[in-house]
Amino acid sequence: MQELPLEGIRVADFCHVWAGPHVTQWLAVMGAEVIKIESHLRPDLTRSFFAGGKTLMPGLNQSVDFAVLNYTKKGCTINMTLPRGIELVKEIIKLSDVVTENFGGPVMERWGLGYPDLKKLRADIILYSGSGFGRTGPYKEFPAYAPIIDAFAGLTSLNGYAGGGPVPFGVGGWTDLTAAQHGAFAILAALHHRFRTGEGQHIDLSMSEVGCAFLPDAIMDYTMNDRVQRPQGNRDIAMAPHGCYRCQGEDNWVTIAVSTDEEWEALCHAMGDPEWADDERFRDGLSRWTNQEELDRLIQGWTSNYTDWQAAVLLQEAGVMAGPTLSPQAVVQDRHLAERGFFIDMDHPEMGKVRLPRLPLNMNHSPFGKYEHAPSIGEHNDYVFRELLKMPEEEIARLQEEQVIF
Amino acid sequence: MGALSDLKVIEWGEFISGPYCGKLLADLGAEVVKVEKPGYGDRSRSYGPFPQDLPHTEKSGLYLYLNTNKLGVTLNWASVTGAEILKELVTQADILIENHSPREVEELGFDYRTLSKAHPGLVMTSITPFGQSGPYHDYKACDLVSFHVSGLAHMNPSGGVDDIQEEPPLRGKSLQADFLAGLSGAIATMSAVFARHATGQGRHVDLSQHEALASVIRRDLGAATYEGLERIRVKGAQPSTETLLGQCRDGQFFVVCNTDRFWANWVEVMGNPEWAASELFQDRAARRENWDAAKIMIEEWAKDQSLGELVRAAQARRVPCMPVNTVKESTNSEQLAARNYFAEVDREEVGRVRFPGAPYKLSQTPWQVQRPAPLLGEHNEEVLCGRLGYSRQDLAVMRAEGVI
Amino acid sequence: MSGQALSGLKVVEWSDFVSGPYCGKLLADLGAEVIKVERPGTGDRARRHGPFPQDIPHPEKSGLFLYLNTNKLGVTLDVRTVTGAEVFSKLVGQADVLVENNPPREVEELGFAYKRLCEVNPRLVMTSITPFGQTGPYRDHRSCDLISFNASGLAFVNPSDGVEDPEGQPPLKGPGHQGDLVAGLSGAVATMGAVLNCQVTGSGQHVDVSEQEALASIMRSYLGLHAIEAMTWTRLKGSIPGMVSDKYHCADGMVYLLCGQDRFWAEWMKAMGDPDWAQNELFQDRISRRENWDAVKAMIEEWTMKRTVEEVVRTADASRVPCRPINTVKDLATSELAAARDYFAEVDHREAGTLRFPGGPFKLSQTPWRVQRPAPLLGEHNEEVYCNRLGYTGQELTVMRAGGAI
Amino acid sequence: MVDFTAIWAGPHVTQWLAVMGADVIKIESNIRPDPERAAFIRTTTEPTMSAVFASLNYAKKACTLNMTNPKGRDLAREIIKLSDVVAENFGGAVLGRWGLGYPELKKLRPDIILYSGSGFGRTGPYSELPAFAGIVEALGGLCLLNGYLGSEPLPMATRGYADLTSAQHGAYAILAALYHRSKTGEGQHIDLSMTEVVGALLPEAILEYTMNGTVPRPQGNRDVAMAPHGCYRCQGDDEWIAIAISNDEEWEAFCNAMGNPQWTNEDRFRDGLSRWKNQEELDQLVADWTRNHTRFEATDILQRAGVMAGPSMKVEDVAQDRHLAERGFFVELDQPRIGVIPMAGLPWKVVDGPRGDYGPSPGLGEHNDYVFKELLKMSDEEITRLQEEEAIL
Repeated sequence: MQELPLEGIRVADFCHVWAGPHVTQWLAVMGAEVIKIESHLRPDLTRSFFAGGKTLMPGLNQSVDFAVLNYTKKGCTINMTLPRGIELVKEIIKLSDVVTENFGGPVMERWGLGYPDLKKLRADIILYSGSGFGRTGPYKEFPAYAPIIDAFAGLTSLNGYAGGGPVPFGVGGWTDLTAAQHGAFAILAALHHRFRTGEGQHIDLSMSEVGCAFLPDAIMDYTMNDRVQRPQGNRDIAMAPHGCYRCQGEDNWVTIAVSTDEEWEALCHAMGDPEWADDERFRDGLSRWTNQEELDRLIQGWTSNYTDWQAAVLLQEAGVMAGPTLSPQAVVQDRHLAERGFFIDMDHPEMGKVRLPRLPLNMNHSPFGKYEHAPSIGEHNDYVFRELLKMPEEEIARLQEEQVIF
Repeated sequence: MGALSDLKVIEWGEFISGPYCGKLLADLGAEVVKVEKPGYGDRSRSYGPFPQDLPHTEKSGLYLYLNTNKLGVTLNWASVTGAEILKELVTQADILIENHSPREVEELGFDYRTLSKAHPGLVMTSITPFGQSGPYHDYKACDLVSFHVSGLAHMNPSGGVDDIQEEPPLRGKSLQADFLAGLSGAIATMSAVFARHATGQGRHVDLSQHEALASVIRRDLGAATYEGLERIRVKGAQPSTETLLGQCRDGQFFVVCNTDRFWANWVEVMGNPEWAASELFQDRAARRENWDAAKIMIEEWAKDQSLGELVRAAQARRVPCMPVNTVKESTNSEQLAARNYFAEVDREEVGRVRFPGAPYKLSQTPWQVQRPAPLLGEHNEEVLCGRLGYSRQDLAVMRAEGVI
Repeated sequence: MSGQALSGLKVVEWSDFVSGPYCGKLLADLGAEVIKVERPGTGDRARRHGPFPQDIPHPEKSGLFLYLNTNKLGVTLDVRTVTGAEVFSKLVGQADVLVENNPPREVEELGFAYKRLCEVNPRLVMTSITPFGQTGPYRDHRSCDLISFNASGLAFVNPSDGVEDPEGQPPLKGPGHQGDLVAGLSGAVATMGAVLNCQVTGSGQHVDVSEQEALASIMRSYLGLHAIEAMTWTRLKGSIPGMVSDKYHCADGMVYLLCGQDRFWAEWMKAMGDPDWAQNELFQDRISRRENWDAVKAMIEEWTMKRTVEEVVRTADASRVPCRPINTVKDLATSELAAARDYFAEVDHREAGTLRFPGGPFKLSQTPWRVQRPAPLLGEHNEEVYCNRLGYTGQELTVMRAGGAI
Repeated sequence: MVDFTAIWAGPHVTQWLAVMGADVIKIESNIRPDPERAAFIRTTTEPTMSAVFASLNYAKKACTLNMTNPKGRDLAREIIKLSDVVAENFGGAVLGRWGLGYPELKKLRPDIILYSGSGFGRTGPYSELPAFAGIVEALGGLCLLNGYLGSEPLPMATRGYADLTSAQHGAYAILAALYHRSKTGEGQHIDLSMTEVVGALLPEAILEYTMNGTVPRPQGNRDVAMAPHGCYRCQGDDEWIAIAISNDEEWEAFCNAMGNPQWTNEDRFRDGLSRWKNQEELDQLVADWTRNHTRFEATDILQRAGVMAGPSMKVEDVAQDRHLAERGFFVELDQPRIGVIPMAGLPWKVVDGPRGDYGPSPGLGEHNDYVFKELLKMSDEEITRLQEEEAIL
């Protein structure tokens, strides 16, 4: 049994949808006890998301979205519209190290759970607030979803094919998850600081600022050179060939990137040194880059005789950067990920056996972390109210009747 | 005091993934000593953007952004002396971040097994395209390849092209894959640091960029495993339904209507057009079915609207809607200004540069730029003489030999 | 105003360390436009050799480099890349002179053999300065100052005197980089010969300078004596011919004094007050004096020891006997002579600050030796040369940089 | 080219130009011949053609003019009118006293180039002092840098090191001036100081002082960074080899070449820095190996392995070196009354081209006829009269 780094850390988790839950998911997998606080009045939105959009949802506990964003957490239901509910939460917070939330506005404050209030409950508390635009500034209450943030930060304007206009970024929740990971990192740093000094703090994370944090080259090209970059498709600012080429079969593609003359020679050799490879236009990096359109056409002429994997392996063995374009289902079947145990099977009370992706956490050559199925709504009420808050049966029963625990 | 100001980190990393991991630590106060090859230095120094497009080792925007708050030394780790020094540095550190190929690291004798013998408490974070094990672990990759191999490019774009199958799968904005790997690496590193608090034992963090990216499409992977859902690249197959990238008179906007409330409010923004009342759009299921139709109607309306007014109206009704900004517009946005997001450094050799600042604000231990990215070998003397006790004469010999 | 002697002469210097760069410096200091081609990243090896201010190594602060590369334009170029080779031929195509000191085999392998280059530019004067020249059995031997000094016989006869038991000591190389500097110097003379020749004939030529020969040429009198008088030398004390000059200890230092020749002997004896011992026929003529030199030196030193350096020098000057104190470089740098001739050049360098180093060793009345610009920073003139002269765009520069060509 | 130079530093200047094809007319007289004509005469029967002179004056012409005689000076003026360059290296402003200073020469020929080489330059406090190589080497700081680690200053090897390096700087300056003249028609006066040449060859030592105020001392055969870097005793009588190791690869090659003796694995020689710090012991051990080989064997072994190494050549080794021979460094000159002798050439050649324009060194006044008859077109009577008047002497 590997000792988990966050063993003994408790998190009172108000996060919902994507960007928030993924933060606490990292903490949970690292061993923190994450208590997700919902209620039937306000279940996490993803519980009702259609997983990919085929089957209709038979209830709150079978959403794949929820399952992949909330595993290893505990779930309890408290009605925050009632003062007593807020009292209960305060009890939980007293026993917690971290409180997390990603509401669209100052909801915590309305509940009397703003950072100053929390500090009174527990002096060294760490409060994490994730939001689309941060907790200050004119946009602080704007609702935000990943694609909105992408549009605002400039990511969308840079997503697209060379010469074409911007197209919506297809990776659902990209910025939710990159923001979430920044959040997880910030919380760990804050815990580290508390570990040394006993001091807690408030973390204010802005998704749009995370979006910009990943666009420094484009942003600095503007701040330095006043240049506004446009979509570059699969192209690179210097490498050529550098693209995605059609292969044998239905919608199969392989990517190839060549960064040096050596790699270029290796590529030509792997392609059986076609005549055109000696062409003046492709003599050196600069000319290859200048004539990449033509070059791409010719390379595709070669790749189209192979399956994506054949081409990829041929080139990798020659020392050329290359890889097939995998679809999600292909990723699921990928032998490399399989061998590294990237997918884990869980038994879910209502979904049955589910195979879900881990977090990219590996230590000392083995997968790392604690993985338990995502909680059904209120699944751990017993644990929370009996064991944790040590409440007598009858009080719990009463609170249930009063729809405080609900 | 920075949150991590007691952590000593050696960053033996190139380009983006390793250095971004190091930056996250350094910006919160960790002492990060960046080890670069003599001469060329980090690859990001050659990448740009450069002021006036004039390449200069000390002026690459990407480098300057990625290496704030670090100390910089040059070291030819392939030489005996260089290897010696790197080992000494590691022995004095809590954390080693590296993103070299597993084979190279093994050959140089910097693998975790060897290093942890001298320093059992060491946390070593290796960030590589495919991780330390598995059939592809020696494969070469870059941002493009990783993005495609992990399934992300296959889902990009989610619309905006007529016949998606005619277009190749699309890597996102460049370098995203590298940044993400560095970020995941930083979290994993911190978790190893916590494990060490408890046990005193170090760990080898094996961060596979492949997995870091695949982890991002977790919902689609889940859908594939749980519902056997096949993602194919045909128009409309993408979950882009209930969202729209639309064109106004004077620019583009993006709107999300994935709840009944958002839809209702959006219809108000459009001035309650009759078509919106049709049962084609009555509930989410219906709207998802007929989203293409909805799009056509919305775009028909939007094309005469002014972007500013449209977005303001939508925000007033709390509909998630934003203009599709270029980085110019986002950089100049009132919101980022209000949070004074942008950091700025100004030094003689480099000039004045503005770049993204803290993605998060910590109330007690602020994110800070305490020193700009190091010039190549700027801290050789401070680190090699100051900490490892070499003499300046020794430095001269090492320089002449190309060790530093 | 006459401009400078070599203004208008276009030189490309593809050289490393000392020999080639000194050749280039001699040309540049008289006004030739010298474009120095350095390897990207590490640059010229001299950048790694001191002295450095405060002894802290820094590629832009090497005294040796800063001295050897005044007045040059500096570009970075990896001629081993295809792009680099392309750019290099363009540079050479526009030049009158190419100065290089790379291993002959390497130059051929890279395709820059003179035959190839003069196809591009038939007027090109290519000067190759290598340890053993372009032909002969040692052509590919590896060498450095130490080896060349020994290969030329110079080290064997050095030191000429002053050691108790020369045979007990190894042969001695000259201080600093004498061998490399002399080779560069011979290269510059030969280059100018070829340049003037080209003005007449309109065709360039490949000048082959061997450092071994450059140094052996300094040994010419020894070699002449060996050829004509069949003389040979051992390192036995006093076996070096013609030691009629020597150093003498004074009360407060040392002087070097030359009084063996008949024409100085009488003068010097008079200056010393015609001591009796001088009448002894052991010392009557030059030959006998040389044979009894130890006695001569002892007698003279007995006299000088009683006097200060200044007294001895003044006495010698009065009787026009060649004599000077034995200086440290400090004495030289601070001497009234250097000041009177204003010999030292002072240059402000952006990185290294104000530098003082030797100026032109000769003065041309019409076309002065001048430091117009300090040694270039690594790649300082990439834009000026590549964009302004060869017409590359900034964008292309970025591609070449990322590809490692510049 | 009118050549008033004598001894070493001057004649070597004009020698370069002569070999490059210039018509150099050396002006001496029987009362004032180039002193080197008589240096170390041992076996030759030719009292005015010493080996030293022969090695410094080939390819020139020589005539005798008595410059103390007004008519002699007039003749000189006539020759100068037909010349492009005048060269001198007197101990003082002798030319000026003869009325042949730069201003006067310019009147004779506006685009004339005058080369003046001297120990301390033609200006400044020492401009009239006599100088010899050893003197300027001492003054220039070279002498105090030449020597073994910690040893006293030792006079630099070859007599005339400063002479010959100055001479080459002089030849270069003249060529540059000719280049300038070819473009602008303008001549000029070149004032070269041997002391300053010495300084030009000690940049790193001088900058060590001007930058850091430290005054370098002799370092023997050591390098600032390389180790081993020295001269090691070999088999045979006073035979040595020079070896230099600049990086770890070369060190390994070196150890392999030596058959990896035990000590090569020792920690104190592990890397460049430790080798450099422990070079004293290291030198001992290297010498133990070289001592068992001849310097040529050892050179061969090491160069094959890619290590910088070379025998420390004695003068006669150089004279017999097969490499120099194959490259034709020694030019066979048929020296009248001495015979065919191999002379050290000049250190450059045109690849697949001529080595240059070599001819024997001139006897005293050997070319009087050429100068006075052919060049100045003088009649025999006139010449005889001037000889009687001791203008031609």
